[in-house]
Amino acid sequence: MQGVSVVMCDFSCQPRKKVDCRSLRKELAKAGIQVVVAKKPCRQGIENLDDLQGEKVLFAGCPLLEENGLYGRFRERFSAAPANFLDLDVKRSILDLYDDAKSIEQALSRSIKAHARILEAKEAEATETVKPEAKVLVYGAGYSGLHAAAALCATDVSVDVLETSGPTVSPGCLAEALRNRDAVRKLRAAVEQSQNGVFIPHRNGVRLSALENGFHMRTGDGMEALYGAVVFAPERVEGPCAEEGALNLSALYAALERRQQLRGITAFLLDRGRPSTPEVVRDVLEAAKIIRDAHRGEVWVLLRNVQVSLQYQEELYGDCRDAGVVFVKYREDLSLVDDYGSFDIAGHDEQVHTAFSIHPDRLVIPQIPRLPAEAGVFAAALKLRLEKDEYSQSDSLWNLPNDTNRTGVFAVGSARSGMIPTLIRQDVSSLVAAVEERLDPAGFAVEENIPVVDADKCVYCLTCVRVCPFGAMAKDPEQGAARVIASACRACGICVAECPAEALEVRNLRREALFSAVEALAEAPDTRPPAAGSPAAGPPAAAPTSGGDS
Amino acid sequence: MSNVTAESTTAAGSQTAVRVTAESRLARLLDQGHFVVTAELGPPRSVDPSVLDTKIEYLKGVADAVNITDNQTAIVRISSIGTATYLMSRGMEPIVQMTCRDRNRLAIQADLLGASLNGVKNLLCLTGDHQSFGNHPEAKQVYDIDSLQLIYMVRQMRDNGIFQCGEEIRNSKKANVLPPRFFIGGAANPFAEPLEWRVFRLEKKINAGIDFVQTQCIYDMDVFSRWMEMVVKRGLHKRVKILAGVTPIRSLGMLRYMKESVAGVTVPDSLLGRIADAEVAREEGLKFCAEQIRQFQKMEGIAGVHIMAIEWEKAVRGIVEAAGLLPRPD
Amino acid sequence: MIVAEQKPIKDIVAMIPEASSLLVVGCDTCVTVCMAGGIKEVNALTSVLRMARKDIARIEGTSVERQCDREFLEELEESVQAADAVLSMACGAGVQMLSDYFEGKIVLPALNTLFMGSNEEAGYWMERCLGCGDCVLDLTGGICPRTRCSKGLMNGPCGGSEGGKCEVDPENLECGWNLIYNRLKALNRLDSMMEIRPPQNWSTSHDGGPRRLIREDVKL
Amino acid sequence: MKLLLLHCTESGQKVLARLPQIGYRLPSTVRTMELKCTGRINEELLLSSLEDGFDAVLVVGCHRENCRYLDGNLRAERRVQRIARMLADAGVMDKKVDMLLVGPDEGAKLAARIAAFLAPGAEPAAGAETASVPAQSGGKK
Repeated sequence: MQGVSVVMCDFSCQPRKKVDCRSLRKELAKAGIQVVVAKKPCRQGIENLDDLQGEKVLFAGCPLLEENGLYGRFRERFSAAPANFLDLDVKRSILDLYDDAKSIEQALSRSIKAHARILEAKEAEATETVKPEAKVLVYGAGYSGLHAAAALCATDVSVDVLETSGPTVSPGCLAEALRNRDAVRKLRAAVEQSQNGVFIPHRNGVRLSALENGFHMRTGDGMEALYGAVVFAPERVEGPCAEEGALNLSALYAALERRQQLRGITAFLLDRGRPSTPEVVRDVLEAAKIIRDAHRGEVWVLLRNVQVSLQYQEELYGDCRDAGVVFVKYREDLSLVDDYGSFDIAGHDEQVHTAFSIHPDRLVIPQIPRLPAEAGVFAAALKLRLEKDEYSQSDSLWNLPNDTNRTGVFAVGSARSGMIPTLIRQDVSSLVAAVEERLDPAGFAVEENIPVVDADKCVYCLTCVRVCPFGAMAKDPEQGAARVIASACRACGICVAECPAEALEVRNLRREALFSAVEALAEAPDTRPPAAGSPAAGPPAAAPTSGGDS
Repeated sequence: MSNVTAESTTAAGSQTAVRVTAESRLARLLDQGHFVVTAELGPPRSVDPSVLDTKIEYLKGVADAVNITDNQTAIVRISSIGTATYLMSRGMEPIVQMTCRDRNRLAIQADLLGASLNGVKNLLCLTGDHQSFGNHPEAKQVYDIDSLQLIYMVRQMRDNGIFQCGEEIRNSKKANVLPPRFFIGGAANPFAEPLEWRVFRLEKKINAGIDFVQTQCIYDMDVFSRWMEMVVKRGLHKRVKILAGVTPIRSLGMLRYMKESVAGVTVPDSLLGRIADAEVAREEGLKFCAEQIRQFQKMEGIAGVHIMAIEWEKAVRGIVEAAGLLPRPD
Repeated sequence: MIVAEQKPIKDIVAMIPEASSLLVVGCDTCVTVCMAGGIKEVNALTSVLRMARKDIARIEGTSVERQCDREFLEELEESVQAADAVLSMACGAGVQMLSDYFEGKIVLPALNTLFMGSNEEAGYWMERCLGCGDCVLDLTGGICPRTRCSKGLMNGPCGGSEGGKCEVDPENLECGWNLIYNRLKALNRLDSMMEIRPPQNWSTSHDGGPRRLIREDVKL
Repeated sequence: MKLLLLHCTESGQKVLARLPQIGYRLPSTVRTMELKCTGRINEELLLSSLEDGFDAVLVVGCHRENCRYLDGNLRAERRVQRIARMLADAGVMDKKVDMLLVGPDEGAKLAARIAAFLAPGAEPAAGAETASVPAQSGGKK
């Protein structure tokens, strides 16, 4: 390993565990690695390293150096490209080691050799930045989609809104839309009147494909456009009731919208089969209040198993209790007799332990809103993961609230969580920040350890395309091989592990380097006899359980 | 019958003596050491009983048991079991042939139960001719199991009272195990390639569980003798009753056809010459057949003859008579 | 694509006879794509065998483009001759070609060849074609009844079709004829389902004996 | 008993870094190798590690639903299970692979698993420590 030099802290901060640098140097020299010891680099800096040879430098130090920005300065000083520099936290190894002086050097040399092999295999690379397309596509012109579009338009970003055939307002925001009738219209108007917002009808299928710097869309009408980011805000649609004559929530809201008189008894039947979501409950209670107050109607809400996590749910309960809505927590044995659109409902109230029976003038059975099929197709084209309940956000997504598994695609509204107006408003403001960052004209850097495809080895089986959690692998018909969409890749290495043809490699940790590093680790002699099992400080309950040689 | 179970509950492959005598007349005669005569009867292709009646007439009192072919050469005919039942009602003992081409293991086992219920005692297990030779060449074949597996399955049914799946053959947990009990036969072809493997194939069938074997029709006595020598050398004749197969020659054309077109049949040129030179080929053929049978009687290890007079059942009586094998024992 | 899966490792370990050297040969075509016998699987199996069969002094792995083509097998001449036994990680066709090409060697299969099918999603393959030699997809909306119907019916669906699922596996298996019905209905071609399909000519399938295809025009 | 810990940069690295805080030191026969995500670990890496001389490989990844790369940990877990089964079926009794899903604060869990790996049937931990003698590798390089 001629090309690798090691700079190592002298660890004078560890008085009890001195490292014998001379023997370490000797040990590593056998493997052709030169060691330069820096004295107290964290305090005295790392300027005096004149006898440093070799192109690649492995710095063995402690996290303090990184925290103090010393590595950065070191790299600058020696103008080391990322491929020529690797830092190794040997402090942990030293702490882990033993009072026996010799073993520290052996352990360190083992670790340093393994990392030197990794560094040796690191390839020089150009720092890749991707300049994104300047436009944003908002999928969906529902409550949340319009919010997002309006907010983006206000920041001088060019926005296309793909308007689906669904309702303008999805269940969950029905109450909000009704209470603030002008809000949706105003949002729409804001987009239309801004210089940079355009509505595109979602007709005849929309095809979307991923590019390095964004997304390419082609509509059924033959319109084509390029986008740097996509906001996924599909409108969810409530299905019809199975019981003929009963209304779903959307139908009830349409009646309210038309200012139809809803006198007499209105009964809401919730939690049939599946527990109702908080949005549904919210819409129901809001409607109940309107019916009570504006229509002087009598309202019964029959429920069983509402998800009670909504922030303001208790408050709403309170409101409705004040408004005189009758709550009934029914038992499983509820009987619903359908007499040609007129219903007889009888059951047992679990809370007050009495039987009840009603004959409502209208029965509303809220349905669980679903993602329309075309939105599912759109999501699939982007390799967006639709989790349970068709949200596009996985539990393990960690970054910003709007991030999806596909870099460059952001979710708001029903695609992200429940349709809670306050949450949507919060999300939209963080969305604007995220999109601005993504569309920064200066571009954004791609991950360092992205995979590379060996087109000669690739059998074009598309396994990587199928397994990539981030939709960062695509097929490349021109090359006849898989292609990495670097801007979407998060460098996890899953595709490299899965590739059946071994045609994929992590750029800076090639198979060979990794394997020889493991080999180096295995080859190093033990620092203590193998019989020494757990150290004294080991867990108290680490009693041996099974036999075997040791 | 009880001795069957006592004798042969050991796994197939053990050297069990043939003792299914109590019910099968064929087995009894073989056991008593008679040189038995079996013949072959091809069921007709319609439900007209007159053809069958005529054939029965030809074979009655001549053959100790009669093989009923099972859709021979893959041409649809009256079923073997159906014909066998008819034969029994006319006082004859059938050997039901069962092939693997048309039935899977479910159908075969069900048919065997049915056959046994109707009194069938003898079974010949065959693979069956490929359907492409018959009149339904487009049919889907079954071959769920092959003849070896069929033999083993029937043996397991008889001796261990279990179906192929391992379940016991009884109607309820408390009921008695009542399996079909067959005198199990198989076929052997001493003339098919590879020749040296043929004896081992017979041995494999014996290990699987056959009690008797009927050979392919023999024309080449030299090859057959060599085969029999190997059989005797390996002691197989003591483990299975061997019936030598013959097919009387009707004409020179038929012999030529057998030589050229039927796989697994060898016809020596000397025989071809003899028939060609004969004044009346048919008579020479019958004479040759009787000669063969007399030779078989002298050969070690041969327990009988199986006469396959294809669509010529009429000729059997003459052959048996000429071979000096009439009258047949009871 | 031909889909195969690795035999239980127990069986593989047991089938390898006493030998002093073993060569594991993968195939870079179908079985690589279905992740059963590509170079990656060769490496993994070789590793396991080295640990499991320490009696064999040398166990090595390699892979060729296609084991079902003689020309690619030439490349193996040296390494096969140096081995006592060869473990093929190709489909049945590949194993047989290898065994024909190197007649004097014990050639063993490491895979069970399953079917011709599609890769539905990562880790999920499905049978799509029986290779019956008499395609009827023009009549059935592009869905093969012989393959996708458990009974291979031609005039289905039978009474075991419930809720779009097949009675053979009502949880996971779609009724092939239900799919055909829906497809034909969408294509407005249901009338073709009303025709009584006559029994199939199976002689073009394996029932007619092992199949060969001879193209005189190409042979010339 | 040589043990290789293949761990990820997220929970795996963090839990290792915090081991000294709970007073646990990695035994001398344990080596560690960091990968960005345990999803990078495949059959080949596991098996070649064993062939290189490790007696066991313990993959240390994040808890379910907590993988930064969505399902790298689950993929690793399934591969580890598959290889463990394969080794057992092949009759390889002297090599082991296992997976541990941990959070950054679950050092004790990791330590217990390592101990279970290293001291099967041996004396309790305390005894082992007193018996420890500085190793001399002598001529072995």
